[in-house]
Amino acid sequence: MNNETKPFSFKVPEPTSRPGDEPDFTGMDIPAAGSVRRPDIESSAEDMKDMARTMVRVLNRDGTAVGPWADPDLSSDTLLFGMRVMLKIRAFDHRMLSMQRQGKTSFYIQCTGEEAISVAHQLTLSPGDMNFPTYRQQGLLMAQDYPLEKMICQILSNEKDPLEGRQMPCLHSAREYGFFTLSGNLGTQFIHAVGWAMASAIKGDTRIASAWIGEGAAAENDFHSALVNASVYKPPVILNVVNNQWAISSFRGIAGGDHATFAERAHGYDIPSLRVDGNDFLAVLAASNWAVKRARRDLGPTLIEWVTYRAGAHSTADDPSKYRPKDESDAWPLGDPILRLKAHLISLGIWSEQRHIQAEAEFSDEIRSATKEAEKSGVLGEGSSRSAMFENVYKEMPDHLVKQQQELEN
Amino acid sequence: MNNETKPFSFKVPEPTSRPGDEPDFTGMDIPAAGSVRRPDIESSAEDMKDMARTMVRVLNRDGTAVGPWADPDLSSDTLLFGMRVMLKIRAFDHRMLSMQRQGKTSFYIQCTGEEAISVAHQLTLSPGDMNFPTYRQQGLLMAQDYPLEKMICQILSNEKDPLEGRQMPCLHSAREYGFFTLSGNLGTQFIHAVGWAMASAIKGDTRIASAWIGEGAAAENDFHSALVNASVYKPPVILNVVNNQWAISSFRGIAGGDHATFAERAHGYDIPSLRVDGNDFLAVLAASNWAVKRARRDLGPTLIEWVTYRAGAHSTADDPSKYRPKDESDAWPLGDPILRLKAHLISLGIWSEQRHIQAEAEFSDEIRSATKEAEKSGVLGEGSSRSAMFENVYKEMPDHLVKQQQELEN
Amino acid sequence: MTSMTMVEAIRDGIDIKLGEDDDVVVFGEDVGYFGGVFRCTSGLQEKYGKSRVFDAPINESGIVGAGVGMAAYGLRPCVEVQFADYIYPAYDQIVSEAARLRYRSNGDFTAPMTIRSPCGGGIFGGQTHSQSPEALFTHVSGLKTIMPSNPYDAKGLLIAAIEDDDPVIFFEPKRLYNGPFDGHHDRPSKNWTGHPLADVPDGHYTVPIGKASVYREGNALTVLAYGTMVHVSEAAAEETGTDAEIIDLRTLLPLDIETIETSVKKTGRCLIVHEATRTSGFGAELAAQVQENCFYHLEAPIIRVTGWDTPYPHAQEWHYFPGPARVGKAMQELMEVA
Amino acid sequence: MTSMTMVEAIRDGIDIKLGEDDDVVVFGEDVGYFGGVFRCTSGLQEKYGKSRVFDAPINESGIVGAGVGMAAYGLRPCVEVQFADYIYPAYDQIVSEAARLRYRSNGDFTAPMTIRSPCGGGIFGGQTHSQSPEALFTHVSGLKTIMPSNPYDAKGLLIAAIEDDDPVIFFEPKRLYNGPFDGHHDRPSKNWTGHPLADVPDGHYTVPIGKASVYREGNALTVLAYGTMVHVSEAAAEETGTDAEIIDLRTLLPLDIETIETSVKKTGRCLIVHEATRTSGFGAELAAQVQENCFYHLEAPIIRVTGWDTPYPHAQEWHYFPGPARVGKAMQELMEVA
Ligand SMILES: Cc1ncc(C[n+]2csc(CCOP(=O)(O)OP(=O)(O)O)c2C)c(N)n1
Ligand SMILES: Cc1ncc(C[n+]2csc(CCOP(=O)(O)OP(=O)(O)O)c2C)c(N)n1
Ligand SMILES: [Mg+2]
Ligand SMILES: [Mg+2]
Repeated sequence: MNNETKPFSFKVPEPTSRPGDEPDFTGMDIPAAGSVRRPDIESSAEDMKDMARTMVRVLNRDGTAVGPWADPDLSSDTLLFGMRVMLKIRAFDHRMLSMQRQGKTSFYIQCTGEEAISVAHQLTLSPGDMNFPTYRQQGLLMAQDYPLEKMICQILSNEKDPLEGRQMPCLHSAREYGFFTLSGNLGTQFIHAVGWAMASAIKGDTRIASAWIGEGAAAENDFHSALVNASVYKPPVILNVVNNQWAISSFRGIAGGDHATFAERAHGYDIPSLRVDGNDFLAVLAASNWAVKRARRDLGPTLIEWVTYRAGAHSTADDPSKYRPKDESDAWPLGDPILRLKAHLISLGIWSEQRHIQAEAEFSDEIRSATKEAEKSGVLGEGSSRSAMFENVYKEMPDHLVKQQQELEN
Repeated sequence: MNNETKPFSFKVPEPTSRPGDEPDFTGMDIPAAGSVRRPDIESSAEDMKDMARTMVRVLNRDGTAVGPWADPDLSSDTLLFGMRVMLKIRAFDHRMLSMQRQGKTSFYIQCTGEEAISVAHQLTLSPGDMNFPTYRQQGLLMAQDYPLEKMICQILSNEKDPLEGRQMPCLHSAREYGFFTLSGNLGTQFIHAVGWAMASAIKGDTRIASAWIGEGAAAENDFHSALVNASVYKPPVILNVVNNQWAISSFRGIAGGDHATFAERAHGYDIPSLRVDGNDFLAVLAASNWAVKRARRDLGPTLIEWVTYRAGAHSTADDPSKYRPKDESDAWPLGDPILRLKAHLISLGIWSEQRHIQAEAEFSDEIRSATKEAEKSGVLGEGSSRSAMFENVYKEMPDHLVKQQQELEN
Repeated sequence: MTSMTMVEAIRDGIDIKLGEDDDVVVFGEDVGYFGGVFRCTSGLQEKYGKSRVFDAPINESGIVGAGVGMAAYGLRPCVEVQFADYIYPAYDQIVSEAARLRYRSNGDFTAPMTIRSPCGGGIFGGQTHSQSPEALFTHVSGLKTIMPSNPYDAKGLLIAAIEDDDPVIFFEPKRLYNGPFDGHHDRPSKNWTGHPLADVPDGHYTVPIGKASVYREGNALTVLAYGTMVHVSEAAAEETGTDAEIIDLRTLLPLDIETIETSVKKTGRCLIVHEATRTSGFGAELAAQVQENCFYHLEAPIIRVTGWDTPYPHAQEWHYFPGPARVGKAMQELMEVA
Repeated sequence: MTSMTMVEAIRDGIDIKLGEDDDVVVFGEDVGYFGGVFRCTSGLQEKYGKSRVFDAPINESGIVGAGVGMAAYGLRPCVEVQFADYIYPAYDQIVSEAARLRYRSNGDFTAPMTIRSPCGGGIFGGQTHSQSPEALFTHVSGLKTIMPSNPYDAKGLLIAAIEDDDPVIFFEPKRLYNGPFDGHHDRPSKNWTGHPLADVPDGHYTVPIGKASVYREGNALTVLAYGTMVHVSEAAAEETGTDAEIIDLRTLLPLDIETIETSVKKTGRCLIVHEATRTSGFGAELAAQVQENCFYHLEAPIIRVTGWDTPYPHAQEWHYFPGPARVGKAMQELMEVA
């Protein structure tokens, strides 16, 4: 019946540029700040599909906040706090990278370029809410003044490591801070967040969940099971997809994000979604607030695609110059979140170049001394207890583990 | 920051009616036949999103074919053949159900009400193409005149069962007929189809794959992995979602299909999709043709949601009166595919009430005699060989299986 | 005391926990309105409401994954995977998540949940409605794995599982749901009425996790069995007149090696029976531990009678199933060793 | 002959098959442009093009599932799962599909594919970059499971795996990628240069699937090991001066029980060593079969030295890892039995 055939070709998407090429972001559609509408939080998914193919942006080129997503009531305190936390994270990441080079930790993951997302998002959550993070959301903890030393002790797997050396560096767990135990397995936490939010709904609670996943990991199947369950039971959960363009060496096209957006994935599940400039602190704050309000009002899940760029290496085990142009990060059209907020703060008259430099120095000092303090409890696994290995496998140690522990001790 | 909270409620979607209630399909939006546009096959997913929230329909209430999807070149032969195959399937299902009641087979699955989908779809495929079916697509085989006796022997698991008794009834495999081996595990075949189509593209072949899944099983994770891979590599595959409203006792809402459509799922993956009246033989033919043309022209995957109704029980192990109104099937607004095609054929003057009754009788006879013939080779596992149990686990039987076989024989 | 089938006993156990503890929630495919394809949750949605007992999308990974999230919140989910053959899509969520939560978070988060799933063959279900995948869970630290053989144990163990603070895999031999089954498929099927272990106490009680029971006392040889195979072994012992001691393991992990050791040291001979595929089945672990612990008492090699190393076939079901003939023959062989 | 690391040997094996057979395709996360996080496919996309070697979405289930579809079409996919710890999402596609295709279709469709995956610890990878899940595959009929211990075997077995008409799980001990490792983590790491098994013939050759090798001859006891543990056992034998015969299993399923039996019947003592968690590990199956086949020759209980029944911890890695001290001690214990 169909004779109009031709031999098929196999198509593998390629990024616009590879090492040696000029970075090229010309294909990226970036609406002007302030140009995108702000739907009512009661809008149905169907009524706001346009939001998934555009980008919510608040900060203008000149650093002013414009458009319907700009919040006139935003306090200087919040903005300054956000700035300080982002600076702290950057200093922290910097320090930890050198710790790794010095052999004091086996591994580290930085979030450079993506700080605004987790920091601003956390500012919209309340105590009792629960994040289900990936390894690049140290900002969720930092924004709550999580003790630096404790964080470093985890990274050093030392005597004071709250996880007693069981987990790789950066895979924190902090229930008190609404920070779910990190899995080394990509994607699994996305459905946990949905289940947690379902539980909150079942109990008539008022606490919400916030789930995190990278654009690469959004290809994992747990993404689907999370969206299906969120679609069916409409629990109070925010589904964050951090699209930082790269998943180790694979660009977003290998995750199916070359033509459709990750925000569009929500539509097939009747879930409203937003696509947001993730390097715009004010846009992150505004969009998170919007989704948090929806959830609190029991209007159900929201998916947010945060558009950003992984400015650093994937981890200390990675060398990005092998698969993308060295200067691609500089060419990234959404800029750096710290510099953009800085411009805004300066335009508001509440910050200056000098205070910026001063703050950088302060954090560098604070982190240096926290590091020194932490190192006293050991580096690279020093001081971790052998017996901790057998504990917490079960609530009570079963006989066979008791015997195995004895076997080790003898 | 967000104090507008209220205790959450847990939402579990419910069908409009349960046993004892009046069937209620008033919420269903059914566009008039002929009213929906026919996009160019080169349209992008983005350009035809509207097609996922409407319904392609060709056959009018009075049985005439109307609108842009009506094919003026459709031959009477094709239509008559389609009619005859559907009648044959219905007679076959009828017979097999009574075989099960007689204890001659352990199990049977009927497709009553959904015949048009697999039959018309198969008519648009070519030799060499490969279907990856579920258990409700006997029509794919019937439309190719697959030998009735062979089919029955599989269902009886007898001496002539081509699968030598290894598989449950209805889980056919027929490579020569472009019918992939059926899995008892829901959903797994969806990604196989995509992989097969990728292989076809890799080899510069011209054969296409057609994948089948139920709306309930579309909740399974393989659905996502199939769509992600189809999105990335754009292979020549048709992704059929048969939305027959029920998955055993769960209505489509439990699969996330209460508000969004299954066709909309494709959009987040940059895959064009159609939503089609699956009880309209002509609509199925037209939409399948459209998707097959796209695939043959190497334009990539298409997802089609076939809207239909599971008129019978899920399987011989099921009693639908426990979870849905007994007369819901009669109230189904898209009617019966055979009756609708019948009206069309009669309006064309190529069919009559009498020929219909005659054909029914003929098929009933043909199937009765095929059944008699098949029963000679045994019923309910009779005649299956013990040694077949150990064969084809591997290409060559390894020593440990040789020994186990000896153990059984001694 | 009420005489109950295994389905009724399981339902009663769930009912009691739903009634006692608001944090218990029950969900899975077809378990809500309909009450489960094997009817184990029938009537419970009506009794406890849709927030406590509900239907889930057909996504086993999501069922377990959502359960992990709920358990981390503080609930005690008791979920159903419709057939054990369909537990593999959930395998990652079970192994990498449910089993690991407590360990990797140093107790900060835990996953007290029960995953119920019908297992085993004997219903003409072919390769995707007959499997016994228990060994795939006993290899995973952090999990407990249970398989009861009768209504009394089923209810008591299920209540214990739901109350346990660690994730429990609870396999229910579907061929035992409505009656004891000794493998004589060609004889009329029995029902539970009159069976001593079908006398189920009303209300709350538990059978301890990690304790085997001596199902039948004997001196000639020890049979290690669980689930359906307990009944098959009993029939084989009766029919061959073997003075077999049958240990019903009940819990596979943690294993009650003490009860096993005591028996094997007494009899000096050990037969292991399971329905699962032989290689790397749980019988391998049993054999390894028995020879480790009872080496000097063993008078003969430990024998395993199991399903063959093939998928579970449909028509050849009864050739695959390790029935009383094969078990009886192994008993005789084991006794023949001087 | 070229001296190669294990990474180079594996790459060479893939390279040869890509060159010889147009139906071989290679894909997985980061394996295309970048050449794999362990560099096993480095340079191959450039050489064979993007239709033959390409990057896959981060979806292990899809990698295997698409591979099954391709294999059913007639290709021979050789796919990579980036770490064995991430193979669980693909478990259903492996167990229910790849392993079953031939059986359930009575040979109508088959799944000749190879699933490569780096396994084992020793790189400070914590619980999700260190696991050895081989036993979970040896329980599945229809699969073959392989774990090489050196460059020569790695290349020869990988070529055999790709050519095999059944699905093969091919585990690569990542700690051996760049040098032999005997468990002395505190000593400078060695590289493969100079190791006799790093002399890899150029071009095509195979090492037969299903055949173990006697890695070290001895008379006092038999060690059954595979992967990294072969080297650890060798060090332990040297250091304790034990006249151990070390069998490198190479293929776990189908198992070369003959070579094992011959050795154990000779030595009368058997030590099993693996890095995986003990309970229901592959060592259990080995112990079960050894006692079944060599009962009357055994002078002492079979001992297992393995990873503990806990997740693989990060900081305590070297307490978890069954190093030469533990293996050596077990050898001595085994020899002490009168
Ligand atoms: C199940 C699983 N598969 C593979 C990996 C290996 N892996 C770790 S990070 C990573 C890339 C993730 O990319 P993305 O989700 O985009 O997050 P990003 O690193 O960009 O923040 C991969 C493949 C893993 N950790 N888990
Ligand atoms: C992995 C898996 N989970 C569960 C089942 C049990 N099961 C068989 S059919 C079915 C319902 C499927 O519904 P749907 O996909 O809508 O197809 P339909 O029966 O309506 O054609 C279920 C839950 C299965 N076969 N496989
Ligand atoms: Mg990324
Ligand atoms: Mg359905």
